[in-house]
Amino acid sequence: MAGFNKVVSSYEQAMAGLENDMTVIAGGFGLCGIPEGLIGQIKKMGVSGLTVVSNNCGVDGFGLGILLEDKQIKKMVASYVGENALFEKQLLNGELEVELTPQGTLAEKMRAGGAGIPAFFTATGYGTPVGEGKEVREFNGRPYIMEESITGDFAIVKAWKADRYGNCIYRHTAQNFNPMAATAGKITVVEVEEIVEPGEIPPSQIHTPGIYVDRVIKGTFEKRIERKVTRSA
Amino acid sequence: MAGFNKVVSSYEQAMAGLENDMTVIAGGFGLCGIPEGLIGQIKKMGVSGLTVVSNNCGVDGFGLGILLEDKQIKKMVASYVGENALFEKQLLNGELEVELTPQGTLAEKMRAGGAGIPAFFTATGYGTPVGEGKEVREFNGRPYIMEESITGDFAIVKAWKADRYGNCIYRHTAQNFNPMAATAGKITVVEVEEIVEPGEIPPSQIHTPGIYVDRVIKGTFEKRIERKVTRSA
Amino acid sequence: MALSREQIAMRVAQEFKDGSYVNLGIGIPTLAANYVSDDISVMLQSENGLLGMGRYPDEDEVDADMINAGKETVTASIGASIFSSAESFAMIRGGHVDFTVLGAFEVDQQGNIASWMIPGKLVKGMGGAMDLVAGAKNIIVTMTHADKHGNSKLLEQCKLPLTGVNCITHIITDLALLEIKDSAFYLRERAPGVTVDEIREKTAGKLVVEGDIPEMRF
Amino acid sequence: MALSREQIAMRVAQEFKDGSYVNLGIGIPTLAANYVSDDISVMLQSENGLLGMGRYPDEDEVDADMINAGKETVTASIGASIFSSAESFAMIRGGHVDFTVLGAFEVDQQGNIASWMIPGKLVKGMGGAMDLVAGAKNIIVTMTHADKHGNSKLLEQCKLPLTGVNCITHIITDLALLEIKDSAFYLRERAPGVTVDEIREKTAGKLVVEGDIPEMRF
Repeated sequence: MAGFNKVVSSYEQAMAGLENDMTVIAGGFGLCGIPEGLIGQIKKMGVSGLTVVSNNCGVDGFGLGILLEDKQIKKMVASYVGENALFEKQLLNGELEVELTPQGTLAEKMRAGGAGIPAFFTATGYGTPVGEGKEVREFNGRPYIMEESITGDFAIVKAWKADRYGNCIYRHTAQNFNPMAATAGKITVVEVEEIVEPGEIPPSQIHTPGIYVDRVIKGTFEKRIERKVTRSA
Repeated sequence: MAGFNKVVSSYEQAMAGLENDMTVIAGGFGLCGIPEGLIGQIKKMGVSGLTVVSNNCGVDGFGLGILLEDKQIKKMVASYVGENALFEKQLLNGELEVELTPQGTLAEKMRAGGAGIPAFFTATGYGTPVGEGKEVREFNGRPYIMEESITGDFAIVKAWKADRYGNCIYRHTAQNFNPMAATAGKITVVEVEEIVEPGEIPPSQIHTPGIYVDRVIKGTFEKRIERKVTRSA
Repeated sequence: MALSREQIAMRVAQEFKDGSYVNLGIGIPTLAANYVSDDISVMLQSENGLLGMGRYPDEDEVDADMINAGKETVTASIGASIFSSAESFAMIRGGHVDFTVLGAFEVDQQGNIASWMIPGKLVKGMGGAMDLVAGAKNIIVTMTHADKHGNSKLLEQCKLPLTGVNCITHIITDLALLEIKDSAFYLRERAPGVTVDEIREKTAGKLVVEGDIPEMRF
Repeated sequence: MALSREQIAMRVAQEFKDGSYVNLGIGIPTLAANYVSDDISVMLQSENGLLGMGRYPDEDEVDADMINAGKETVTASIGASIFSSAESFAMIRGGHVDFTVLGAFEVDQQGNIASWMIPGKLVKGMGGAMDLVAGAKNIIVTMTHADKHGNSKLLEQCKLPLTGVNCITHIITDLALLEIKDSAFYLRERAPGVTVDEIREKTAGKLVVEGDIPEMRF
């Protein structure tokens, strides 16, 4: 099954084809479940003018936050960006554009993008600044707004394990936005902790079927914790 | 966790509250992954005027087909109904109404119903009899039709295993429409082969989280095979 | 006397029913988990994809892949399920979560809520709040009755940009428990020692007081 | 000489590229799986929720929970994934399946296809066909070039109710391989021994014949 071997051996190969002004959809919630090495490669490549779609924009010096250092991000689509001083600075300076999107709407926009659904209706955001300028329609007497789906030139995803066909599973809450991101990239790159043999993940337990995945790379992860809280604390 | 114990011990309890003229969403694809005992209970209850939403309507004498025998179904929403002589007869007699819905649209209508999305756009069915009378809108130069979601008074679901909190997993291709059906019922009843202890199914492998499930019953299954084909054949 | 944060959380917890699925926002709402009666069970939903959120981990249980929506390390309780953000918000948007508890800047007598944006101040984002207020069956707002300048946060009409419309049914403040219906705040309970007059004075929106208003019991 | 069903399937299989995800309809399309070159691999998608459909089972492998979209018992190949119908059609609708092969009653020069409904006859349903033709990247129709009365099935405009519009790019009949573009059928290959004249005679829609038309090779 040579044609289905999606494993690449270098980050250069993993992100080959990424160009200025492209849209990148990234999995992750805060610093949990983020494709650390792929983000590092984007920084190394120095591409700029990026539109990045991700729930958050990392923190200063880690995660997507490192792409702010050289002003590689033109526009951020996210639900919460409050963890990042550099982000605030660039936003206030007008160097960075942000499109705040409710978290559930963001997840659904990615899913819809991957599933060939160009738009859907949701009550979320109706009557708020999020609903401004969007079409309103009533169903069963309740008003909803129309939201359009999102697709990206690239999707960068962090999974726990994948086989060479691209079948992925995620670990614990590091799943978050990754499965939807995986469906929504023209080119989907998955960075994993471990590459396993096909068949090792039982077919019904695969979270992301390989059909969505173009490239798989084994990474190493720092897995920084944003807020370590323990029972004794 | 008494409040989360969803296990009931009789089919009467499992389907309590089902009344004439209600809408029932049923999982299953052909005869694969169907809640045999719950269907039997509906027959036994004798309720009529039902709208049944399911990919198929069983076969003569098995699956949802048995609900035709006493004319309990008023309307069937399905993608394919070609396996059933009694269905054809009632349809031609005008005793039964059918709303043919493309399979993927049907799956998405159930998912959307459970997910609080009242409508979505799809290219499926545009320019065909399915698209007639539906709103058409262009996105990126391609025409799409608007489809509305489906919810039911009851959803009847067949899972492989569930714990008493209602967390379910499905076996092989008996998954099919069951996960979406499970989300779309005001009352969702799951018939399973085995009830396991909470925690036995690893959290990330649960297909249907218990929040969608109201009642769980252990059933016995005939699992009739529609088209047995073997390698030697 | 005005309730402490802990007392507000205690009163919130009394609202939960056995078998409730509950999403708790950051701050006072999160504290409510500590005061759930031993007689009942609730299951906590964390919108990053966890149903059945457990206690904080011991030091040796800390796992970067196991966090809650506040990005804190956490554990899963027995019988928990873990899923994607799309599935998590399908649950929320689809009305499967029984109670959502969250803080607010303002609530008005239409049940509108403003909780995420103060014009002129830096906006950090709404996170999942707009989805939660659009989707949950019962939404309880916890906040102080008035701001530190004494201005009421229970208004005839919210002044700040909204998080959601016609969605709030209950408010538990440091002074009172109120229900919103028919475009008014219905006073249901007073904090121990707080008078109806004080509540009336600090409620800018339309307040309805029917009969004797009991004190909260803890 | 007109191709047999097996030969049509063989010619279909030549279209697949190494690493293709393919959905095969019932009938001749399903046969194509038997003729995939040993040099390449394709993965079969079955729309009831199986990616990586394998061979039919041995007698002792038969499992009622393991079927394909034709409701036949089947196996999963190594590396297969199994998922819900919603996920399956997310793949299909979202354009992730590389090839869909299906039969038809009629195809027209606009790429419209009619394959599910004959007015006056009992309608069994479209199953997943409308989703497949709306979603796949490359759609190959297999059918006889003309019906048993000799009437062409390649039309200027479909007469029967449609399954999808502007979606068919390739047709492989018992007589020819044709590509649809610019509102015409472009003749690309002839079945061995079949003349361009015979194909022209049996093609009601606009046929474009550019240069020498090679015979199919098997």
